Amino acid sequence: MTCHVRVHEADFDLGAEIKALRLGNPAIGAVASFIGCVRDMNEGDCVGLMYLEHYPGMTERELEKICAEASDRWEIFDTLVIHRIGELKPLDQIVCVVVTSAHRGESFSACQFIMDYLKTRAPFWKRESTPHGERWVDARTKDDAAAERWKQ
Amino acid sequence: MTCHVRVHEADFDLGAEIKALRLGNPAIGAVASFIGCVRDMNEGDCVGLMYLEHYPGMTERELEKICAEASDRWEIFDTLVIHRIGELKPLDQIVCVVVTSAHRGESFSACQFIMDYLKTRAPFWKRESTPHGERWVDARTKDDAAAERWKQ
Amino acid sequence: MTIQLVFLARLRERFGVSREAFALTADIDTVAALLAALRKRGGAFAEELAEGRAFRVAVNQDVVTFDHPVHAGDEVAIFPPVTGG
Amino acid sequence: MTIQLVFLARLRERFGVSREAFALTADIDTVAALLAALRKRGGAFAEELAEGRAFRVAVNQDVVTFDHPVHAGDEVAIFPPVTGG
Repeated sequence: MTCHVRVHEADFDLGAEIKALRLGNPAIGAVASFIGCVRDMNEGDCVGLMYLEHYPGMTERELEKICAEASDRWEIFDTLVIHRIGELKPLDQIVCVVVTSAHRGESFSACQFIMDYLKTRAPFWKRESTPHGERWVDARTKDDAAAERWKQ
Repeated sequence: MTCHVRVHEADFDLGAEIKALRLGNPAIGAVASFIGCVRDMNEGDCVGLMYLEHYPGMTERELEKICAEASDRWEIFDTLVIHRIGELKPLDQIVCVVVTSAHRGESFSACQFIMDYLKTRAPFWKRESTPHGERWVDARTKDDAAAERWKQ
Repeated sequence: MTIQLVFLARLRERFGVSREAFALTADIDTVAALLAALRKRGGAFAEELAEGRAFRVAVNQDVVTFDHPVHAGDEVAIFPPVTGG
Repeated sequence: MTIQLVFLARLRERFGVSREAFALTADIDTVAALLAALRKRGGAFAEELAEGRAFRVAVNQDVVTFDHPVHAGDEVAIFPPVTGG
């Protein structure tokens, strides 16, 4: 099991990333993936620009811990997390998570687990520009609930 | 909500498909996707080649019904299912499912639902070549159980 | 008064036919009655379509239970449990 | 006998500083004691770090509870609940 974590400004190409992960591993039968994108509306306001701040060092550490927890819980091969930082605009990709496994149940669960934990534990913060000015996005209690259910 | 279903021999490019689905819809915040691939081992035997047969007409109908059910159950935008037929070999892609939505929970659930129902309802059959000869793959009770849980 | 029979995958191979026109008689008005008529052919038909064997029947491309009616012009497909994806 | 304080996102903006060296005194041996000392600065510090406000503390890049010890050389980060992904 290999865990790949990357945090950078540059965009990513999910198709190419999946190809690279699968390369030469014919035991992989399932690839679950997720992309999060910037929406043009949030909390009822238009979003023009978004700025993503993070805590360098801790971010990578935390994402690696989350991936390691996923591979302790499920029989999976590889995990990949890419999270962008800096200035983003609507339609831009923010984050992707990819998990490979032999059968689909494991990669689906692990992919969703990693996203739920990333949302509540990885030190990223969003600031949006709206017609009313700039604002830091508030944490959603729905995200806490999503992460909480994996503890059962 | 738009449902795209394609059944053909040609390979597909998940990255390009996702780009096309997202094109010009800045309300999409989440893209969940899945790829199923041919493994080189099944039931303890090496698999050299795989042949995928289907029931033309009914296949497309059934996949469209499954996607429509998913969009009745969850608030999602688009669904895409591509399933290959004909001769495939280990490492080849077999199927992909993509679902877009505003928030991640809906696309994750709908994507997994579509795969679980596809596995038990879409008229595809796999024949494998192994060192012991050719054999039709048996349906897995695990797949029935996976589909069954959505009825609760 | 005929229907189109369609056999798929392993059943197509076992029966040695993928598609055939089948003449309905007055007593064949349900899937169950059709299956009984096919079993009377003996051989692979009797064996594969025996009660308790795992196969599915679709009438006009919808999977149905065996009490479903069969009418002239229907397409009736018989196939093993599906294994795609 | 100093630690590195790190403030992030909204707290960095409110405090007007992203990183500072902070001199430990003998009574500041836990996160709770450190927070009490910072609150005494008044202004945004008193307001944002008041009890009941939602913020997190990481010591050497691990999120900790407020009874966690603080030692010379530690990096102590204070930040709002995370909102990435």
